[in-house]
Amino acid sequence: MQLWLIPVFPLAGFLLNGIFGRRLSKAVINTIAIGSVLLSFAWVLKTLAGLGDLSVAHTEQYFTWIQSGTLNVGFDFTVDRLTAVMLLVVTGVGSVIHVYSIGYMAHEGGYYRFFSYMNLFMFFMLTLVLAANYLVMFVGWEGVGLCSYLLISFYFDKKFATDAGNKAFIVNRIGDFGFSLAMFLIVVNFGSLDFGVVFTSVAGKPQGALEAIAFLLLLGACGKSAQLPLYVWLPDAMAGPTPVSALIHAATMVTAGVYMIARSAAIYAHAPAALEAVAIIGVLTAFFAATIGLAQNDIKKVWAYSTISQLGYMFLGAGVGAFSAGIYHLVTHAFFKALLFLGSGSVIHALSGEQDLRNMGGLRKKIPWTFWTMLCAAVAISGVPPFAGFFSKDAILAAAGRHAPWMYWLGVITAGMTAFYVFRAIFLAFFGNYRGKGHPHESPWVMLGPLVILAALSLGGGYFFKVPDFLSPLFPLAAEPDNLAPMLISVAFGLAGIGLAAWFYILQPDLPDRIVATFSGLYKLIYNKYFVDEIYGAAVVNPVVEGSNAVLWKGIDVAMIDGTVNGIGHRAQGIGGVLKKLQSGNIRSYAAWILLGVVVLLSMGVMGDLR
Amino acid sequence: MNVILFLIFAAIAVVCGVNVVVQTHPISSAISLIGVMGSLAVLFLLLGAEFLAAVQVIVYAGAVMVLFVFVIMLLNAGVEIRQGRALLAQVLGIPLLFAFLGLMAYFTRSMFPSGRDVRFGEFHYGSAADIGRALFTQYLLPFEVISVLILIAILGAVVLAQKELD
Amino acid sequence: MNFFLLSLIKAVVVAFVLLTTLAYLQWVERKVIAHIQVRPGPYRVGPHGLLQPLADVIKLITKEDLIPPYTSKFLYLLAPFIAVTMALISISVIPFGGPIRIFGDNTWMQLTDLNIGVLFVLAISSVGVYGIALAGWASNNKYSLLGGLRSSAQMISYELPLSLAVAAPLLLLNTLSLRTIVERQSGYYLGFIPHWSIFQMPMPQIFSFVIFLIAAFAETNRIPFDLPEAENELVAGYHTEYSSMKFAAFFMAEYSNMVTVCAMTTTLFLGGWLPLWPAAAGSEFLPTLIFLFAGAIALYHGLNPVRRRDAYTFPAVAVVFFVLALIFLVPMLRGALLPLFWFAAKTGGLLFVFIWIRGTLPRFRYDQLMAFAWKFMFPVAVVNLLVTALLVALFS
Amino acid sequence: MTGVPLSWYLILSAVLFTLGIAGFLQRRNIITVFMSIELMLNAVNLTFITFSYQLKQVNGQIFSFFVMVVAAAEAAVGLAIILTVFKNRQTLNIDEVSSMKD
Repeated sequence: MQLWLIPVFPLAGFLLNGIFGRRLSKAVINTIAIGSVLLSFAWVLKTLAGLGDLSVAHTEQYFTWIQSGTLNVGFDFTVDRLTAVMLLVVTGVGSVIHVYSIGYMAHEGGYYRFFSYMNLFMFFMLTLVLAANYLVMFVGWEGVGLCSYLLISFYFDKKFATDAGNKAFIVNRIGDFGFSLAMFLIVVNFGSLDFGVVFTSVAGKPQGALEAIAFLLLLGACGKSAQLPLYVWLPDAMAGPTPVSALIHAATMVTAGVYMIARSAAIYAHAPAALEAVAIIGVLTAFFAATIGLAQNDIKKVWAYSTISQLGYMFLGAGVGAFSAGIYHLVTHAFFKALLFLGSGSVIHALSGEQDLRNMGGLRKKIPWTFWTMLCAAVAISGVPPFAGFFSKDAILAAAGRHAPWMYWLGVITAGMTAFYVFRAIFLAFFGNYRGKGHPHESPWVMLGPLVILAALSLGGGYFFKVPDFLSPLFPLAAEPDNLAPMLISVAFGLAGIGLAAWFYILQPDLPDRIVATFSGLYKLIYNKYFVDEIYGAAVVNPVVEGSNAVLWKGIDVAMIDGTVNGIGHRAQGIGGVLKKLQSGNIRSYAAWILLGVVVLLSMGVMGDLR
Repeated sequence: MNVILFLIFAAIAVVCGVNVVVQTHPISSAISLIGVMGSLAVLFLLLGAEFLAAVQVIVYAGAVMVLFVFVIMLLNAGVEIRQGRALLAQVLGIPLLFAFLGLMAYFTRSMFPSGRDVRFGEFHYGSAADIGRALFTQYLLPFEVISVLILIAILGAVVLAQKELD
Repeated sequence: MNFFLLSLIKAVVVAFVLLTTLAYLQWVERKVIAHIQVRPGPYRVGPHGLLQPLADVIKLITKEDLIPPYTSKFLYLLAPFIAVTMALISISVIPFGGPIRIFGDNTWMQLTDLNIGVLFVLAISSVGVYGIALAGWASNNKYSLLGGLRSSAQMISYELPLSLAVAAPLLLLNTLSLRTIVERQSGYYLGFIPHWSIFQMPMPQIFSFVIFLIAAFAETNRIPFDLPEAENELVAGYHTEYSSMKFAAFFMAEYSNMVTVCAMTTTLFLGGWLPLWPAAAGSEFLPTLIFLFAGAIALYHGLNPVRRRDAYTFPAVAVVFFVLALIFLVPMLRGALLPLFWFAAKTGGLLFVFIWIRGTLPRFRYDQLMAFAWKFMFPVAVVNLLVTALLVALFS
Repeated sequence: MTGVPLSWYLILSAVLFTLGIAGFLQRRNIITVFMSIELMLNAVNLTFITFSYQLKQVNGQIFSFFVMVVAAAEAAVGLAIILTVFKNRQTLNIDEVSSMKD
């Protein structure tokens, strides 16, 4: 079915725009960039239509990549139902965001660069999703990391942007380190990296090895999907352009960790401790990030922490064994979080770059399309039935409730906080009086169109796309007890959060300040994100830097290695200083020396009877 | 006849060779060197290497030395200035040279005391056909290698000359 | 001692004929160019200026012999010597005709035949560069130096296509001896197309012929490649500072080179002394016919004189032609003279082409000249050689 | 006809070679030095051809042929180098071209 065409279209777009983009007009760049992604999307649809119900994975082998001993790694692509869901999300949401970018990036420099990076990202993301073995997946994994770095640092003339890019890259390295170690262990234990081989032979392998593999994969997933303790890069990644945040840091790349854990479900099924860890990390991250989100004033930072929190939900879903619920939330989250980002991008665009919530307000009338679409996303994420977030979140919480009550309750509280901070942001931005200086203007239709599409998906996506049912061949559905209480509780919490937000920010606008004044210590703690960055700086970064300085550099490098090398050099210099008298630089004296040597040799021949 | 011809052309060769060394103007040295090459070509003929004699004149006298003369003209090289610091070459040079010559002569005399006498016409394996046959059968690989060498030399000369033009 | 005596006789005859030819070649050139330019040319000294060469020689001998100061005298004198010697020497291996009998000895109409005759000619011509180069250097004159530099670069460059063009017919003929080269071109295809190199199967050497001829123009410093002596740029080029007989030596060298090159072309490509069509088809009567025709024309002009003295001179010329025609009818002499006639006819025709082109074409610019040699002639010659080699390997 | 002893050729070759060395040692002009090298190569060629005669084999002539080819290549490159040296330093004196010593 020519699966390879799916990622190759964006790759071609990347090459064309990357090589010739400087000389092309914007219209041509748009055509190439969006055209390639749309072609890819169309090809995904055609492929999926042609593959039937996909109850059996469809694999295509292109060439042998690595042949070493018994290890044989091919460049293979595979499609099953999980892949199909991811392909649709990536290319579908990706197409919409690409279209949106035309409007958003219209006045930015490096236009062709942006679109070529975006296309490159699409290529790697699709490679990641389509991979039929861990190594090809790793290619995509690293590739999306690279593109993430490139796009976070897109405004490379600003130091905070390049710093954020570096931070994302370095933190991701820790996760990738886990992933590569996991791959090594898989090779050692299974003798293959192919998903098919690994997942069918997982039973009967030593428990310890499987746990180790699962934990290392979890480390990789934590890095990519910004979970505790490796979440710190994602808030900073908002330094990139907003469409990047929407596409990479909300909808697709950060969910790669969830996808990978779901893909490796067979391993996790035999590694209960690691699976438990996934659930714990997920729920703690969800709660933790939500608390930080309560106090952020930068609109994109709010969504960033929200993303981390929602990713925590997905991990929770996967960790309690409801992989399909996690993927379900992944899909709906892609819709409404992309919409929130794009909407806030539209707001930022309207305010000519203003991102601080405190300088917004009353925008409801001025940019109505943006407001209404973002409101759709807000109700979706808050879990208000019957919108998208409700279904997926409810599925996760239900599974969590069956697994461990404390996780359920923490999840429910988080849901309440989610609703609160989302609506806090909405109310701050769109209600009350305008507190800014500029003159807001509605965004062009090329930006609003995607918002409308995503709004529709946020509202109806959960109802119409029953992902768990679709994935049931892969991840069997748990028998659901007929119990409405958990669902009602979580909805109630969500509505309570909305109500609280309305009370705080519409009815009693001075109330928040008084609360802050009362709990100033707690507020400062949350406002400063629990000082995690500072703790990391003091506990990890500084010791490494200092240690490298003191021991590795001054001790080993300078004293030992340089000392040895320079010592030899000095000796040689001393000897050479004597010998260089021979090297007069005068070629005729060299010739005389040679002649002398010849004569000596000949005389030796005469004496030694050369004949 | 053989002896006379040999002596004449050997004398020309040696005289011209000495001239190469003692003349101070490079162009006189070059002309003398052409003389050496010409007389060596005749000696080659006497030794039966008729093809090489022709090649000697065509390649050496006709091409290589023309290049030399050309460069001398181009650079307008004048009489050389006798100033240098190669003390070793000045002091050691002459005695070493005589020692070298003496040793070589000694070797030749002692190693070939009864070498065959050279008579013109006795050896006739030096025709173009013989050389060609040897070159394209037994020495095919060296021949190809040396053609690559020539190609490299052409490229090198072009590159160097090009740099000079810029 | 017959060998030495014979060689001496042949050498004297060849030298005499060659020198006379050189002298009259100049007259012919002046006449031809004059007629191309629609003017009479030399006319005063002797009938139609026939004695002009003699007058020129006397003038050159009696002129003051200048040696410019601040020059290297040895090299200054050596240069014309080299030029003229090297130019004259190569004629010694050119075969003018087939075997003849003189005084009871069988010999060839050729001074000497070398196994490596072709290489010999190439070698000698390559040494000939020194004459011009040294003349340019030793004159201590910037125009001369430029001329010398130009000529050495030009001659080295054009020697390559020249040699490659020579190599191609050698592949067909399979020998380096000039006499054998001519012999292997005897015979006819279909009874009338001669086996000359330019027609010979499997690869007619027409391209080689053209390349050789063009390169020969450059090697002899003739228009359109006479950059070394371009008057309007370099006064007279390398021989600006030469006068009297030394100047004449350069002149002789140039014309002698022309003759040599034309003789070589004839030998290599046009079948040397071999007739254009078989003797059976009457080629042996061609000279007689030509001389009769020429005599008839001369007689006609003598009977209808334009000027008074034409009434005496033209009939006299006509008589000479008639005698020549009769000589070619004597069977004993005809065997020796026919090859000479054909050789002279072909060489003379080529010489006429040289003169004709001088009268017609302008001069190249120097960079064009070099680019032409390296970017056009050389590749074409290589391709021609390769194709010839391939065809020879396939078909013989 | 009496022949020439083979050793005469060899000694002539040795003499020419020695003259080449002498030129190399005594002369300062790069071009002359280069010509001295050519002289040495010629002397070696003579030796090769003499041995070719002695051994009744064509091999020596082949070697000599290769030497000539190499000499031609060497002359082309060497003279190009000399041109460049002159261009950069305005001197042909070999003693002044000694910046490699430091």
